[in-house]
Formats: sequence, structure tokens, C-alpha cells
Amino acid sequence: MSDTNKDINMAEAPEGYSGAGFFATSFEKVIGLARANSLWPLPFATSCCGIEFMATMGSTYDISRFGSERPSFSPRQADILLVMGTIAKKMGPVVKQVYEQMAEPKWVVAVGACATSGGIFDTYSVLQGIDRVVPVDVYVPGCPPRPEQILDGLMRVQDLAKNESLRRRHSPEYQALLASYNIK
Amino acid sequence: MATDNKTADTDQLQEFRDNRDLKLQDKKNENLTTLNLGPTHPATHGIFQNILQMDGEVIMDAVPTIGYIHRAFEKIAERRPFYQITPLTDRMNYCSSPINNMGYHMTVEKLLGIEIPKRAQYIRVIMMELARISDHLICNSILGVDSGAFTGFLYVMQEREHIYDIYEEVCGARLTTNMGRIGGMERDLSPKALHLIGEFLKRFPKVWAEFEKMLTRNRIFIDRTVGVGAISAERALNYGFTGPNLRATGVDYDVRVMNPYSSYQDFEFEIPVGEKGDTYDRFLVRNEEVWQSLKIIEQAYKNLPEGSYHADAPHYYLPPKQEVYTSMEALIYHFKIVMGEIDAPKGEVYHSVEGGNGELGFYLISDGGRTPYRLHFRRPCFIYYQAYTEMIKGGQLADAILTLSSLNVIAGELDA
Amino acid sequence: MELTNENVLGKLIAQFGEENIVDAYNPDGIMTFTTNRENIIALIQYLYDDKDLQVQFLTTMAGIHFPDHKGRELCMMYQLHSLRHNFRLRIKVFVPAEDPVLPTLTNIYATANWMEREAYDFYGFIFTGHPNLIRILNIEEMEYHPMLKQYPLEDQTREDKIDTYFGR
Amino acid sequence: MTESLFFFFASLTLLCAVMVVVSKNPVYSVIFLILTFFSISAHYILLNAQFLAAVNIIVYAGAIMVLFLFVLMFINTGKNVESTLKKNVLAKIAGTVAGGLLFTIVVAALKDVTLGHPDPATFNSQVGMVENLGKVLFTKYMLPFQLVAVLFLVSMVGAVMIGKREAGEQNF
Amino acid sequence: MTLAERMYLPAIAQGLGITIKHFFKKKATINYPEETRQRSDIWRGLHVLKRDENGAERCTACGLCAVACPAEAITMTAGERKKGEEHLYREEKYAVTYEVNMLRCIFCGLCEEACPKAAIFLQDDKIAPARYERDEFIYGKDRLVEPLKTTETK
Amino acid sequence: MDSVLLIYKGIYILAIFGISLLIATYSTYFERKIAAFIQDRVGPNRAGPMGLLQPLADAGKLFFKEEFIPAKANKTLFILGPGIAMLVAAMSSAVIPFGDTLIIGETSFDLIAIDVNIGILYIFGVVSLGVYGLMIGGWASNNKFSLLGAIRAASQNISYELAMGLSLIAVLMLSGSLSLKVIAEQQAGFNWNIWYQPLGFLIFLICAFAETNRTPFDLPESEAELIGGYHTEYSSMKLGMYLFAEYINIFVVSAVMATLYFGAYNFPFMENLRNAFDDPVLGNNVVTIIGVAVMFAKIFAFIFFFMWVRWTLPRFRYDQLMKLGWNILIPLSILNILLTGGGILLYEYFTK
Repeated sequence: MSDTNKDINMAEAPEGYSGAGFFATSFEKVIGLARANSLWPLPFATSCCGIEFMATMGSTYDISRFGSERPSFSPRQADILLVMGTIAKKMGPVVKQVYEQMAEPKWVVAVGACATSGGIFDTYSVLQGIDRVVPVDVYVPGCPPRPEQILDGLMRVQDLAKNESLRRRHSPEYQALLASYNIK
Repeated sequence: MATDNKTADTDQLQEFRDNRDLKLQDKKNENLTTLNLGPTHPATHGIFQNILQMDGEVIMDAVPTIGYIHRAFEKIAERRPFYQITPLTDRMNYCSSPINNMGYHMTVEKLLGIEIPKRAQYIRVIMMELARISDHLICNSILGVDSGAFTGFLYVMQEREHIYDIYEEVCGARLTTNMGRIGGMERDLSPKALHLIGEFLKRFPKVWAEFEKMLTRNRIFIDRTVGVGAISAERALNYGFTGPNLRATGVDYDVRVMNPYSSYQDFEFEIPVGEKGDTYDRFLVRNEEVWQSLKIIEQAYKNLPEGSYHADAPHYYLPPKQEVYTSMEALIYHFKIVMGEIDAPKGEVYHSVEGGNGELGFYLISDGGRTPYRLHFRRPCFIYYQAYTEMIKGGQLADAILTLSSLNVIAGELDA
Repeated sequence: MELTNENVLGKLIAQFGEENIVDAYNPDGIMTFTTNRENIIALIQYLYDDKDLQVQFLTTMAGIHFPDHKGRELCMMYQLHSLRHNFRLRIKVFVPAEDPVLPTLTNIYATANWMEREAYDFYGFIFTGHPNLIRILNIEEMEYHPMLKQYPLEDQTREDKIDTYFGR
Repeated sequence: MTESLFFFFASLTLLCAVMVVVSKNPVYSVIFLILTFFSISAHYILLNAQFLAAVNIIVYAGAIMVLFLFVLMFINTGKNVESTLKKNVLAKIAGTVAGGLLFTIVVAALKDVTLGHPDPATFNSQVGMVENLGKVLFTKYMLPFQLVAVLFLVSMVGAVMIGKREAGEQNF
Repeated sequence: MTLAERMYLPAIAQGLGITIKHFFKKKATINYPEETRQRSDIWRGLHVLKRDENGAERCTACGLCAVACPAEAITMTAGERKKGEEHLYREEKYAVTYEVNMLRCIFCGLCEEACPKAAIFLQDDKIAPARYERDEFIYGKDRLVEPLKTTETK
Repeated sequence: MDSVLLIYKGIYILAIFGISLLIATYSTYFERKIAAFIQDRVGPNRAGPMGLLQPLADAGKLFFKEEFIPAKANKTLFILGPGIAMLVAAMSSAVIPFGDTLIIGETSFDLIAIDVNIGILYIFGVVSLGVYGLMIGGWASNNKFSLLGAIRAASQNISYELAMGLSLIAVLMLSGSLSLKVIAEQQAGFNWNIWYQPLGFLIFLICAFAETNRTPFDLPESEAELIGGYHTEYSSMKLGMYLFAEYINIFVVSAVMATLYFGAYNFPFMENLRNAFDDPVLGNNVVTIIGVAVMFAKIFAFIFFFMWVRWTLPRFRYDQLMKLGWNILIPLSILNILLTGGGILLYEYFTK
């Protein structure tokens, strides 16, 4: 793992409760719960995993149970960026742009082998994991992951959201994390 | 079989097109807005970009850009042993991976000169037709979604889950199936799989009929699709269209009939054709193809012959696991095949199958090494998307989106 | 006329001369022969126009790189199909790597447009007369043509790979 | 109470009307114009002419101004169009002359005005209500009303003709 | 279009009829975390390194799985079995480290097919869970090897 | 107006505002649940029991989401847009009679906020203003998708307002009054306007769909084409206000439809019920309370219908929508006026 990734790890851990010298109040917990139950996804579906996301939206798995059935194709309205599928180097800047356009708080889930690590496409044209362009909160393995795994990833984000302090997004650690990706 | 190009409406269409072009030229000088459709527009289902020049809601010009998920399949294929390329083909047209898998297998079998037993061929036919159903099902229901009717999509998606159940029972995966091996299937159809197929054949027609009922004769839907994104048979052929999109224009070219492979000649089915080559015709052709696929599956399911599910080709097909554990000879073969050291003959082969989207061709050159020297995929989506610009010009923004979904351009196959 | 490989080949040789239609063989039932870049467009146009043949469908085009063939490193393969007679044929044109220039086919087949762009992108073929010969799949800034055999497949930035056990 | 409301709305009307002229951004102008219509409607309500108030809003604010805004949105307002106009001396002179003329007319018109005081004995405060208005329109002013209707019809037909006419095509 | 179709309403009514029928139908949803969907017996899930009936690891570090892996996700180093370790490893050679990068893995099943010792399998009852860190997806032997039946998970 | 009534009006207006908000909030929940049920799913069920806290979670999230004003947007108007949409939507429920009069002691309380005699015109005027919110917001975002959405919204609303107004005129011809209260009272018992105005109702219904931007007329925000339409650039509560306004509009339009065509708070045999009580005051109050329940039941039925249709139909295309509005609905509504006029004349001819 590269050094940049090490940096991510420090700031990405769910440190909401005691993180940067403050504690989550009960009010923050309520807001955290609200956020956790209303994660509107931006399905950034580029290939196969997108088809499995369709299945996740479908009746059998029904992502709406988690309050996430409203896909926000406008990045401004989305809470989680679900990157599903291969991100080629040509696409990398677009992912970054979409991430920048999203309003805080925002989470990124890299779904599937390609988005998380490049998968079998260790080629000249494919980005070896989107954590090279945007900070990733949750990785979902699989090629493509079963809908259960995507839901699993969503629940991980819910855990993050529940325990996150309202002020985390202003903390220096978070700013440093973004700065390490040259965002803002 | 001869292909009679039905040219009934072509003249009319051409006339329409000429008139439209004149109108377009008149308006060229006016102020146009540029609208960037993609690469992540919700209607693109996958990523490709279209920069539209719009006059209000009317599209004057479009500049397509692709390559946003270029994954270098053809380059990878030159570095991987033959059997490791199957997972790659999964990810090309991921809506119908088994067709890709088996198309590739058949290509290699053609190169190696392996004859496949009937049973394996029939199993392949069942799986390929299931894949076709799941492909058309996605395409047509997405057409519904893009025209605003979301519900039908979820109804048929449940059936797709059942197709996935069958896949799962056959190969152990849902979407990227990696189904079958060079020389046959990796395992026989289990009783449970057979049962699931039977169940599917019973249940699916009702669901599909219901889906058709929701859209086919709905005037809003008809208005949205008739005449939208039309292309004449002549232009379609010139653009290299195949598959449902070509058949919608009235040309009954189908690889399954023209160059039967995997025992397709044994089955009774019709090739549905459209007339105008518009979105509605494409929708209807796909709908009808689903019915025909069901018919084929039913025949194959009823007449599934006894026999082996793989060819007797010890040099290329992995020996049964039990023998590997015990017999030295099998172990040696096993090692050789897994290391990719099979004695592939020199040669070049082109084999095409009727993929979910059209003629899916594999052009394989072997120099006798462990990997293909060159493997070129003829990807139908790559061809469709090229004609997209021509098809949407003069239409409205909403038309462009429906045209795109009805062409069923799949980014994975488009960019390779 | 029944369309067999021999018949068609004979007809083409009669039309274009023996020196322009060479190396004919049938590797997989599809007639394959080689011609040169001077004749390729006329040949395809002839196949298109001929009433008996009606080869009016371009199935695919593919570039191939043979670094060992000196002077004819790059090969362009055109695969055509007569839907009327279900007759396929494959035409190859070899060009040297330092001069990968071919005439464009876009005037006959619209579909050749992107296929030629792809061949340019992958192999660096230059198609004279092509309306818009720019890279199609890769970014425009890319400095090499990735499908040429001398270039590596792998993403050079990948760090977590240990190659020892892959036998590659 | 009514009086203070009147002064409030009157000043609001004037303020918004001035803002319509002063605003640099035409979209702001339109929005102030809408506000002007609203305050005028408020005056109508104060006069107990509810029907007029509602129709004023529906027709002017609800339809006409929407069209204004619609057109303005199409025009790229990013570039400041009037900045070139302002520098033009001729425009300044024309503006001064026009303003002066308008002022003269207003003065002339208001010179002899006497404030009417309705006779409390005969005054019907309900005259502006819908029913009364309707009765008056359909009895006393029947002919003008119908003439206006015909006029509208003609203008509508004309508008359709203009809208439908394409280049090089003769519809007349 | 027939007259009825031109009038919009019959088709709309028909569509509404279909949807309302579904309104009262039994729901197809599986409440995932509480219920799980039945997976096929041959589902290609999470890898496991099997032990033989005596509890010794079957893997002999032949490397076929690594070669067969199209994603290049498997790495291993082989070691010689020492005296006294017969109960741990079945063959003379064994895998000292065996790592599967679950992120790279595409669960194609080729490793299972390549294994001549019936050592690596893709389980049908486990799927790789989502995690927060990329490092956590390098599954070493501690997480891959099947736990001993008699003792607790190490 | 004495002070009791004044205080009552204040409370009532607040209550109606609160109810509108509550219904709008829970409309989002029911929309999701109904959609889910129609689609063989279960819908939100993890936020609170049966997912009942889902709207609160959404609201909570939206409130604490980052305010985002795009760099090139017109800031004032960008903020103004959702405000107008919300304000206008909330204003329109003022003239709807949610029930008859309650009699407590000596005073009778009308269950209507303001009984103006131009009720319908008021609603009409306010609804016609609703489009400003969308237009201004869409334009101010400085995004082409937003602008397209705004333009679509504007032209769609203007076009359908005409047909809507014309279809209303037939009702007015029957009732002879613009006051919603009077219209409601005229439909006592089972004498609902729908029996006389089926065509008018149909036109009104279609226009109501168009005015509230619901499928099949949801072009301004059609996801597949314009991503989010006019609210593409909005995040946080400003987006919430737009969504809210849409649901409030649905509520109001449902209430208007119930009032105009389905007899408002009237239900069959209400006179019999009223007379069944010995005490006229009690009878009146019981009937009124049941009437309020009936009114809300009708409103909910319409809201359900709105959602049911949304999850069934594909949407129109821009030009087809215009064609439907101008070429079909307006002539039809004029025809409806003629028919109604003829009917009234015939009725008077035979009865007098």
C-alpha cells in the first residue's frame, strides 16, 4: 500500500465518538441516525456492478428498506457515491469532479473488484482502484458483488454515518485528507 | 437462407431524412445550446459521452465520445492462456455473459477442432437463450424506465433473478458467469437446475405477457417510440447493424439461422422482423425474440439428449477432479492445461454467435503459443453507437434517450 | 453462379490480376487472401457492386501486429459478408510499420469510420481520407499505440503485485 | 387600518416600479414587476374589488410575466446589454425628452382632478364583487363586452397565424 | 392504433389494473440482514483452504491456483515441511504464506478448478464482507485456512 | 369579528398549515411505500417501526446537509426559488373548506380559513404563481439541465392552466358561485358534481397532474432526461423545499378536486344521520366531524391515485404534452362548457 493510502486510513476510521477531541452529543446521534437512514445514492454505474445494483434496487433485495431508493443522479443531492464498475484513466477526472460536486457529508463506496482495485484489468488504461482519485470509505469486494454485499457496504456506511460527529467534516484531519487528494 | 431486404418504407424514410436535413441546414446558423449528455448521465447506463448541439429541445448535432471504460480486452487476451480469457468475455456484454462465454469457447473449439457432444450443445443453447432473455429483458424494461414507467422494470427484474438462480445452479455465479469450459460445460445440469428451468418456463410467460400489456399498446408509450430514432435497412446495413436492431429495420439476418452453431438447426423458431427500424420496432422485435427464445428453451429442455456434457478431449478439457487426485496421467494433463501449455494449432478462426445485441464475432489468431496471438472481438455495440448520432439528429432530447436505451448500447462491450 | 471460395477467388483474380490477390487459403472455411493497399478499396467496391456477389456487409476490421515480419509488420484484416448468399471472405493488407498508411473505407461503409479510428488508436494505422482520424478509446494525450506487441499490458503504477508466482 | 395599509401598498408599488426600471438584471426587473402587480392587486382588494385583484394576478403575474421570464431565460443575460445603451448620448437625450413629456402629461392630467367622495347613501360597497360585476358586464355593458370578446378572438387568431407562419409560406 | 388506443384511457386503466393487482400481491423482498437468500450449493463465495480428515492442511503450494488466477490475486511462498509437522501439513511442501487479495479476486472459480489437491474451495455459505480499509482485504492464511474442527478458531 | 373568532382563525390557519406540512411529509413516506407495494417490494422499514420515521430522517439529513450554491449561480434568486415554491404551495390551502360548521356553545366555527367569494380564482391565481419557484430556481442555477427543466415547467404550467380554468368554468356554471364553501354546500349528500361533470373532472384531473408535475407530466424533473430538471443544482433543505412544495401541491390539488367534484365533506345520508340525533347541535357537530374525516379520506384517495398513476405510466414527450394540452384538452373543455350550458338550458326549459 502506498503512503497516501496510509494517510487515508488515519482519517477514514469511524472516529466520530472521540475523534478529534470532541464527543458526539445525543443531538449529533439523532442527526447521525437520520443521515444513516436517508442515504441517497448516486449510482455511478459504469459496468457489470451497475447491473447488480439494479438487482439491489429490485424487488428481491429492495434497497429502499434502508431509505436509499431515491437515486440522485445529480451529485448535489447525493449522500453516497456508489462507484460501480471499471474506472478507466479517462474516467478518473470525472469521478473526482463528481465527488467535488457532492455536498457534505458525503461518503464513497467502491463496489466491485474494478472500482476497488482494478480487478482483472491490470492494464494500461484502467485505474487501479478509485482510491487514487477520491477518498473511499467502504470497499465492497466481488466481481460483481452479490446484492447482499452491496447492501452490506451500505450498512457499513450507515455505521459510519451514525457515529460521525457533525464537526468531523470541518476537522483538520478531514481537510488534510481532502488536501491529499488535491480536492478544494 | 436468403435475406430479403424489405424496402417498403425505406424510400419514405429517406425522403423524411432529406427533408429533415434541409431543415437542419436552415437552422444551423441560429444560436444553439450545447448540452453535455454524459459520461454519467442517468440515461446512458454505463458511460459514454454525447455532446449535443441543441436548438431548444431539438438536437441539431451530436458528437459522441467513447472510451471511458476502455479496459484493453484485446491486449489482455494476448497475455492470458486460452482458458483465462473466459472471465474477460463475461465482462463484455455483462447482460448476457453466457453467450459471450460460449461464443468464445466455440471459437477456440473451432481452432482446436473439438467436436462437442449434443447434450453439451443443448445445455449451451438453453443457457444462451436464457442469457438472451435476460439481455432483452433488461433492454426493454430499461426502455420503460427511461420513458418514465419504472414499475414494469421491477416486475421483470424479479424474473431476471430467477434466471440468475439458474445460472447460479449451473456455474455458481450470477452475472459474470464464467460458464462452460473449452470443450463443453464444467458440470452437468443438476436436477435442481433442471427443475428451476422447468419452473421458469412455466412462470415467465405470464410475467412477460403482463409486461407487454403494460407498455405495448399504451398510447403514451407508442407516441414516445414510434418513428423515434428510425434508421433505414440500407443505412443500418451500411453501419454494420446486426441482431435485433437490424431486424427491426426489416432484415431477417440472424447468425443462429444463417450460420447455425451449437445445434441451432435442430430448433424451430422464427426470426421476428420490424418494418421501420424505429424504437418501437426494436422494442417489439426484442419482445418477440424473448418469446422465441422461450420456445427454443422449451424444445431444448424437452429434448435434452443423454450423453456427456463435455467433449472427450483430454488435451484441452480438464480431467475429472477425482482422477486428478488419484491418477498420475490425469494429474499431468491437469498441470499442462492449467499452466496453459496446451498444443493449440497455428491458425486463424472467425466464429460468430448471435449475442444479445447482434453478431458477436471472435477473430482468433493462434501462433501455437499458450496465449492467442491476436483475439479481436466484433462487438455489436461498438457499431450501434456509431450510428447513434445519425439516428438522433433532428429528434428531441427525450427521443435521444429512448433511442439510446432501445439500441441497448452496453458500455462494457462498446469500449472493450 | 454458386458462390464457392474457388469461384469467387477465380473471379477476383480475373478482375484484379494474380499479382494483387495472393496467399489465398481457407483457414476456417472463410476464404482469406492478401492484397495490397493500392487495390483494397477498388476490390471492396467491386465486391460491393458486383451483382453476383453482393458482398455488402463489413463484419469487422482488425489490425494485427507481426513484429517479426520485416517490411510487413502491420496487417489490416477486413472481413466482409454477403448477406444475400451467406458468403464470408477475409482480406488482408500488409503494410510496413514505419509507413502504416492505408486508404479509408468510410466512403463505402459507414461502419468503417470507428473501426479505422480504433485501428489508428491501437496500432497507429493512418487512413488517408478519413473524416476524423483521432483516438477513440484512449485519451488523446497517449503517446503510443498500445496494441503493438512491444508495449506492456500492465498498469505500471500498480504496487501490490508480486510477479514471482504467476509464471508470466 | 385601511389607510395605513393603503399607504404601505402604495409605497411598495412605487418602490417596486422604480426598481423595475433601475434594476440592471432584466430578470430582477421582471420579478419586481410581478411584485408591482401584487401590490396593485392589494389595492384592488382594499377597494373591495376581489375579482379584479384575482384576475390581475392570474393574467398578469400568472401568465404574462411567466412568458416574459420565459423569453428572458432564453436570452443570455450574462452579458450586460444595456451598458452599451447607457453610454450612448442619443439615448440619454431621447430618454430625457421622453421622461419630460411623460411628466408634462401627468401634470396636465392631474391638474384639474378633484378627489371624488362617494355618497354614503348610494354607495354600494359590494359593487366590485364578482356577481355584481358580472351583472353589470352582461347587462349594462353588454355591447362593449361582446366587442371586446370579438377583439380578443381576432387577436388570438392573428397570434396563431403569426405563430404558425413559416418562412416562404403564404397563409394570407 | 385503434380508437380505444387513441383515447389513452383504456390502456391506462389496464396498466393501473396491473399495478393495483401487484399492490396486494405477496412481496418478493428478502429482508437481507435478517433473512438471507438461499444460495446455490456451488456458489462461488469466499475462499477456504481445506484441511484433510486429520486436520492437516491440504495445500502443497504447487502454485497452480496462482497461475490460473486471471486477476493475479493469489500470492504464496512455499516452504519445506519440517519433522514433526506432519499433523499440520499433508504434503512435504506447504504454503508458508498464502494470500488472496479479495479486492482483486473476481470469484471466477478457476483456482478451485486448478487445484490438484482439493485444497482451495470457494464456499457457498460465505461471502466476502465489505470493509473500510483496503489492507483488510489481503486474506492471509489466518483467515483462509479452515478452522480445526476440534479447537476454536485460531 | 370578535376576538374569539379571531383567535380561532389564527389557530385554524396554523392547524391547516401544520396539517399540510404533515401530510406533505408523510406523502413522501407513502409515496415510497406505495411505490414499493406496487412493485412487489416492502419499502422503507428500517427507520422506526415500519419505517415511519423515514420522512423525519430525510428531513433531518437534508437540514444538516451542506448548503451548496454553485459558483456561477445567481445567489439571491437561487435562494428565492425554493422559497417561492414553498410559500405559494402553502398559501393555497387557505380557501378550502375542510368541513362544515362546528357549533360550540353559541358560536359556530367555520372549518375554512378564509371564506372569500372568489375562492376558486384565488386558488387558480396562487397555483399559477407556483411556476415562478421552479422557473427562478432553474434559471438561477446556471445549469443547462436546470434551465431546460425550468422552461419545460413554465410552458407546461401555462398551457395546462388554460384547460384547467376552462374545465372549471363548467362547474361554476352549475354552482353560480366562485366560493368553494358555496360549491361544497351545494353538493350536500350525494349530489356531487362528478355526476354532472365527468368530462370536466377528467380534464381537471389531467391538468392537475400536469400542474403538479407528476408522471406522466413530470417533464420538468424527468430523471432520465434532465437528471433532476430545475432542482439539479439544489442540495440540502432547498431541495427539500422543492420536494415538499410538490407534495403540498398534490395535497391542495387533491383537496380542490374533492371539493369541486366529489362533494367536499359531504357524504351520502348525512341528512338522515343529522336528523337521527335529538339534539340538533350534537347532530350537526357529529356530522361535521364525520364530514372532516370524509374530506380527508377523499383527499387521501386522490393522493393515492396520484402515486398509483405515477408508478404505472410512462411520461409524455415535450411536444406531445403541448399537443395534448392545446389540441385536445382545450377543445374538449370548451365542448364541455357548451354541453354544460346546453344541459342547464334544457333543465331549466323542462323544469320551469
